Amino acid sequence: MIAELSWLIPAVPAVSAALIFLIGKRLPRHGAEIGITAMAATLVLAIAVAAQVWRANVGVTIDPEGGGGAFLLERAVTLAPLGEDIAVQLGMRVDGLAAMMFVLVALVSLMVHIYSVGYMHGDARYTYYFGLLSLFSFSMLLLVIASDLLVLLVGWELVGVCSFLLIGFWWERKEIQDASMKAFLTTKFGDVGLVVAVVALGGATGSFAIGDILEAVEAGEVSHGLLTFALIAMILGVVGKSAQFPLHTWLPDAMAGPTPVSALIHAATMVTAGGFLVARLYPAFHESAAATGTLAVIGAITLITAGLLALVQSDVKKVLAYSTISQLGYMIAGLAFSYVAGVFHLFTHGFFKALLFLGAGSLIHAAGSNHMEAMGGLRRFMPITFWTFLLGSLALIAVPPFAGFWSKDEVLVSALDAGGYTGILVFALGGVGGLITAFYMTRVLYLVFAGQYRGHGQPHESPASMTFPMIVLAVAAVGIGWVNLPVEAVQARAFSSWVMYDLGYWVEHPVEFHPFLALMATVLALAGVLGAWAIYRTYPERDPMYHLGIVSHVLERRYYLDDLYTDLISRTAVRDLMGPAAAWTNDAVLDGVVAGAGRGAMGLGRRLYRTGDQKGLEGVVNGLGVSALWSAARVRLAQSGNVQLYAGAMFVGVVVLAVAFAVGGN
Amino acid sequence: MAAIYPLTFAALLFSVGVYGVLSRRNAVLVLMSVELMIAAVVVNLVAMNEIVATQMGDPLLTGQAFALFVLGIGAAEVGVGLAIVLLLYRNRANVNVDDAELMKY
Amino acid sequence: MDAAEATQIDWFALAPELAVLATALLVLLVELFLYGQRKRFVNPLAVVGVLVALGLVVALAVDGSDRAAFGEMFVADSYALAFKGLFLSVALFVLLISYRYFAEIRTFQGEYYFLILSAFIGMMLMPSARDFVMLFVALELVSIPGFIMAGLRKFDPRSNEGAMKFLIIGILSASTLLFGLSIVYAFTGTTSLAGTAAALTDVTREPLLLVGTLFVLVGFGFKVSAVPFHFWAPDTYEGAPIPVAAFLSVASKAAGFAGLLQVSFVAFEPLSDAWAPVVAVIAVLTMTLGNVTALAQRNVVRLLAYSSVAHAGYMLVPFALVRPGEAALNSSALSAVLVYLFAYAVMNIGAFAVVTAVARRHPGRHLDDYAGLGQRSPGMAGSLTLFLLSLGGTPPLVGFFAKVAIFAAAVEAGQADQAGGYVLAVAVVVNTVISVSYYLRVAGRMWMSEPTDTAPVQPGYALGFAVGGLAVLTVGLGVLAPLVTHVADQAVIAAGG
Amino acid sequence: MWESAALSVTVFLPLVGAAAIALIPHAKERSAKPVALAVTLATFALSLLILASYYLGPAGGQGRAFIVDVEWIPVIGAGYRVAIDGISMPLFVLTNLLTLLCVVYCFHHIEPPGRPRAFLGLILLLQTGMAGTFVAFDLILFFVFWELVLVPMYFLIGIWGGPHREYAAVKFFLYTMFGSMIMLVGFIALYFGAGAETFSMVELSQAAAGGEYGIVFQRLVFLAIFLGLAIKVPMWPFHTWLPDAHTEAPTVGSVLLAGIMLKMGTYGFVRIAVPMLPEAAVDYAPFLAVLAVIAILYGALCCMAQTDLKRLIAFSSVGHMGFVMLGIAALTTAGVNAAIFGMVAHGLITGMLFFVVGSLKHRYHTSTIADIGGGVLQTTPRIGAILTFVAIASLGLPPLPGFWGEVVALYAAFNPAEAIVDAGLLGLFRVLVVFGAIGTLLTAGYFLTMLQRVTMGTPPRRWVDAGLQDVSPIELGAWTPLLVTTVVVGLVPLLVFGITRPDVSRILTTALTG
Repeated sequence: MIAELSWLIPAVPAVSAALIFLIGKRLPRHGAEIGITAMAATLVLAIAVAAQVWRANVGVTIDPEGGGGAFLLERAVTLAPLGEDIAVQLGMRVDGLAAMMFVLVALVSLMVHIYSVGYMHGDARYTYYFGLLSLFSFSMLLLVIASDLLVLLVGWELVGVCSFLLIGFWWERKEIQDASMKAFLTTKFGDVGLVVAVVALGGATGSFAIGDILEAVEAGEVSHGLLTFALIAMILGVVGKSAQFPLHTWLPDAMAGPTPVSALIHAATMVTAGGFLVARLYPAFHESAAATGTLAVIGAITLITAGLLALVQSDVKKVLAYSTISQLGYMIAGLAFSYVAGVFHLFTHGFFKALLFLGAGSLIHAAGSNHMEAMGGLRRFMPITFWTFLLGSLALIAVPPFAGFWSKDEVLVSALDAGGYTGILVFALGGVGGLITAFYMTRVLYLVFAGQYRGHGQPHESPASMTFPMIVLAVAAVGIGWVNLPVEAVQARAFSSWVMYDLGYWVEHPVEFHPFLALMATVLALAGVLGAWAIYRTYPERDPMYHLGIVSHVLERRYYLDDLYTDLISRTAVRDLMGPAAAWTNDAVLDGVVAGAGRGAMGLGRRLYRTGDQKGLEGVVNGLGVSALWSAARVRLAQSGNVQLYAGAMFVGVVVLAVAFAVGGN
Repeated sequence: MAAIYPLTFAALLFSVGVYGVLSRRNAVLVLMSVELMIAAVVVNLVAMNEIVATQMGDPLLTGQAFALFVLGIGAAEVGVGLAIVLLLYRNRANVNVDDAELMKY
Repeated sequence: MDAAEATQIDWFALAPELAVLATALLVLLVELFLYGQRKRFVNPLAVVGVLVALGLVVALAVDGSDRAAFGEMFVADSYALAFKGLFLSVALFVLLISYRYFAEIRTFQGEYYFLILSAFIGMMLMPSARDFVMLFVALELVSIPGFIMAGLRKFDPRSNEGAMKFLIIGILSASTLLFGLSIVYAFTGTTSLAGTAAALTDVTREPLLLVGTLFVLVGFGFKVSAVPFHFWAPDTYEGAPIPVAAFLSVASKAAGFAGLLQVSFVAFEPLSDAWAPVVAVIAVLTMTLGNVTALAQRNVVRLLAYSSVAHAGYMLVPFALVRPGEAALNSSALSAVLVYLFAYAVMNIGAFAVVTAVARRHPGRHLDDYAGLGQRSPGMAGSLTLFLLSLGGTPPLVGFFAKVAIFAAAVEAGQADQAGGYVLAVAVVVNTVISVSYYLRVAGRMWMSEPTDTAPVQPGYALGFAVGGLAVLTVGLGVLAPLVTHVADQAVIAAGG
Repeated sequence: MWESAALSVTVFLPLVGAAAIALIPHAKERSAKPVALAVTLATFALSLLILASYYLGPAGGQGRAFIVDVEWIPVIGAGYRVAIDGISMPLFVLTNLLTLLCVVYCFHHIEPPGRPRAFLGLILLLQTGMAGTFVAFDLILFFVFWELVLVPMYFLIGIWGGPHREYAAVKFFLYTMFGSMIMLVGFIALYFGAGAETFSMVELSQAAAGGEYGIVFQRLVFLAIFLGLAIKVPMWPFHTWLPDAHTEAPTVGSVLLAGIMLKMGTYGFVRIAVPMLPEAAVDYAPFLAVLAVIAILYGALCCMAQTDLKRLIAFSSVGHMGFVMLGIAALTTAGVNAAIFGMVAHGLITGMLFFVVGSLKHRYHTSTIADIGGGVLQTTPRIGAILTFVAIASLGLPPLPGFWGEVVALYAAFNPAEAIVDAGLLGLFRVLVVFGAIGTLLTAGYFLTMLQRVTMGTPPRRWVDAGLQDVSPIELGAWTPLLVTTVVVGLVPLLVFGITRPDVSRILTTALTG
């Protein structure tokens, strides 16, 4: 059975990374071929494994009481004994979730590999780049497959470093160095929490194996307080890695890296690791209301704030970055209420957001700038990019029947079902978020593709190596959502049962499909689209519509109200007030805090070193020496050179001793 | 005869010697003061031998014998001392002990 | 005892002393008939004599039985033999050091060798003496030649001055000692050590008696240059010919300790609980003052002088641990002193030997003369480094095990609930660190700074052999510490009549 | 024969080599290098043989093997007792490996004033001292080796060191000497405290387990021994000798100092302080832990203030040893395992760091970050890459060795020994875990800053024009083994954990549960 071979899935990229670093330079295609072949092989394996899990999980009927029954394959070898009865195990934990991640990671990674052949063509460190890509894929897959929290931590840190190295890929430039540092250190800050959590869980349950930990937790062997402590600590890690409020500020800066990297790491895979981790330990989180509540609140705040920020970006990648943060917010919030909702959104989002980034890359490649002012009218020059980008945007805007629609709907529904303050909060903000999403994506579409080309240079369609991956992902963006159709016609809710860790749980927590609710969401989305359309339709050159005489005049008049609304609400309220306000808080406050923390540590270090170490401790040590010499200078004066003084001293000594002696002696 | 008299006498003699050693600048006088101290010792030994021997029969008259040793060796010491003083005089044309402080600290 | 047995004499027991005596006289005689360069051949003669004596000591040790003479005023037991062995070996090395030095001064060689040999006779009598009279004679026999030798550089006012100071302080302390003895005699009525001990066990402790014992201790305190009776040492060492300085800082100090051992471990042992605390104070004062003053020295000989004062302090520590009737404690304290003396002799003579060699080119003996010695003559510098590190107590050199012995004695006492033991141990630790800092300054000067003149030091065969041999001993006795510790452990004072 | 001779030969072979080198005539200075290389190579091969036969032999990979127990100084019950067990083994092998690589490195460069004869002689002397410390099973013998290390290192720093070498050397010597002397007093107290008057570590441990020592006695003696060990480690606040020593020392000096000598202190805790004074160890554990965590944070913060590469790495050692001490303070098998793993990791990684920085200093003639001015990745790409790798390894990136040491130490501190829990200190230790974890963040912080300022960016003109030479074959030869070992040990932590665990648990169970 193929799942037994799952260990090959991370192994293959690892080998390819090693090969690229060792012999890549000497190969005709400078190592790219190794990476692509390896990822292709990985993808095949991943699909095979996924298929097996599918066969095992989907469509089996289970009685509500029985529970269990989900596919789970655990294999482990002891990597090292740590203490009396605890060890770290190198092993694999293959279940629906893992299989799903395999497919996602492998596919996106393969696409990015192919895309990069064109995008990075002619770069000085081409081979190094592909080596890092493979290394990253390995690390990510290791994180996914790990059956042991320590090994998972290994993967977790490795992806962090790969991200650090890839963001700082062009390390000559200062701001890029800073961006990579900021990314690594901010996530590392979260990792402090994760490490504590791992240690705590291991300490509480006496094992680092995820299986054992979950069993122990479900059996209630872990005190509730300790569990909550560990989970909250872990959420800190999640917040860092998945760029949640308030640790999200690193992700936009991370856009300094090559665009394909943004697509792979900062959209589809690494940033979703947080969500994955929560899903991995879902039974544990399910035990602690405090933890899930925290998740919900954080997710809600993130999705709305990030969405607002996306409104005021002129850099296309920045827009996508903020939208990623906001979508991650949806995932985290969704996980708070329903396992499936979060995981499903993670899945679909991976595809279409990767697509959007690749599209953005293609645009930048063509226009030679990230800024949308320098674009415009690109539809004519690069049709494929346009269409794929459009599909991706629709998926993100969550227009039925595109992928995003199904998953986001799932989140909102589960939030509503769950109810309670958090539920309502997530539901409400999620709805508004939908509107905002639609607004900014439409804005991007108009600014980039509509109207005349405003930039310099000769825009052109990207080479096949870049368009092909976009097409593939576009297909996914359209169709991938259907794997979880709520209708009984085909295999209903296949995805849900596919990724489920415990079918019994699935029976207890069915997610209904509310047509009305879906409709409302769609309407909101469309409202956003309309608002944006109303504003950006005419930007910036004169719209031919104006020259239709009375008709246009009437239209103009008819649009007074419209303009009023849009002016007042959309432009003024949303874009000019809330957006900047959010932006300011972000840059000034949060970012200030993060940077300030760094500077503060530095300053503290300096002060500590100068006064504490060099003056204090050092002073004590040297002081002893100095005082010894000082006393030496004094004492030697007794040696006056005059023999009679010597004799005197001698007799004084005798007398003193004699007295002491005669008195103390008896 | 009570032991206290000779003891006190010797002690006084000794103290005078010490005073001389500490106060006299002339090396020869210093040496003579030393002789006083040694004399004090001799007095002690002889007297004590007399008294102690009567108490616990000491056939060998240790004290007396010891006194002889002391006298002999004391003489030798002072002899050597005078030689050194002479040397000092030859190099420095005076015999003041407290001028001799080439070496200090 | 009666006159009959008092006059029995075991000549074999006296043989080593007699051998040295014969040599001394022979040297004095032969020197008269040698002229100019030839005079220096009296040195080998003396060496031969010392070797003969050493052989006799070994013979006695092999024979093993405790022998006595002069009505047990003189005893040749394992303790005495151990010391005689030490003294004669020291004599050997001192002679080797002296050879070239005096051959180059070309004055009073006969006298010098005669004096030093007679001083050694005194030393050899010291550990055998079991009677205050004999002890006093031995002490003076060590001192008086010392006075003369210190002044042997007649042309050098420093030498005169040193001799004068040595003399005055010497005579003072001698007479103090005598006065103390006379008082003690007043209470005990005997001058034999064992007799004194017996008499003191159940005596009412009148202040006068205690003062008497104190005076006696003071007399030896001068010999071992303990604070505050140490002032003469630096000046005298500086003025004296370097070989003589070596002799004073090692041999006569060792003799002083030998005497002090007999006095305090045998004669005054019953009163030890009274005087031991005082000795403790003296010990701490001595080591601290010596080390701290040494820190400020720029003249190497003075530096070594103060360091030898400090070492006297270490060696006084075991004396402070003596307690009436606690045989086990006292014997381990005793052997600690012996071990330290052996080690100290080896490393300190070594240091002085190198100083002698360097002083041939740089009579100033200033620290700067040693700059870059490591490049000029690595052998000398290496050996001196060894000696200094050993003095600092670095393993595996012999000085380390000496320190261990002291620590062991102190801590054992501490275990036997005298907390003072621990205090003394810590005091030794702190002082060791201080001392290492100035030893390292010399070592650093030799290796870490550039030489001021490049010509290598030419020690000559005798001196070179001495330095080499002592270096080997420093390491060898360190690694094979049992040799020393065993001897020290075997050496027990057979309290004579 | 092999059983009895192997260890002694391996330990003293370098000494013989040193003597041989000393005998080389001044004219043939150069031939000192091959001799030293041959000696260290042979030593390393021997230690590998020992490692092999430790597993294949009767020992079967645990317990003491190669035991030699000969009377040495019967009077004070000190013997020549050497042996090797799972705790000593990694450090023993590491010692010989690092020394070998240092000698190889000497073919590339020796700081002025050159003089390879003296330099290599001292290195070999040092090797005997270090290796001996890890296999001595007699307190006096242990102490002899322990102090034997000081002298050569003093001269290495003092003769071949930087501008302030004499100050640094003397400070190093005196500071350490003071500690060890106090420790010696402690040893002797152990000797008299136990009924059986002996210095044999094994018997003393048994005596301790048998409850020979009263608690007050234990507390006193532990303080004495603690002082000696803590200064060597060095634990905060006894660390001030270390930055100077490391900064001034020549490259291989720093490598050995950081790579091996610091481990002697922590090894002492595992081998002597804990087994022989168990109850005191339990009493002092919280203080050790607190000091350790202070060292972690303090070291990291001080690193942020450093302008000199070597000094920065020196302070980073303070932090890393803090993790080691935290593990030991937990007094559990996991903790001590982690500690030993941390020692090995720190030895490999920090040793490597000092190598690289030394090479940078050799090329740039400065180790001041500002003067190097960045762009090393451009001027000398390979060195830059290696520096990046090692720095990332040193900040504890999994799966490289640093990570295992740190995270397992944290785990151990989260679950300290029963006795500590009974003392109601569980909470304290768990709080310390959080602070320790924060330490990892700070570590990452300063190392990345260092990388940014040194390796990244565009280099100043003068360095570009200088045409600096990239890694030389010799350097590569000296470094590759280290880099490979680092990766392998990281990927297969079993290599160390497997060796240490049985003996660690044996020692702790006998010590803590009697």
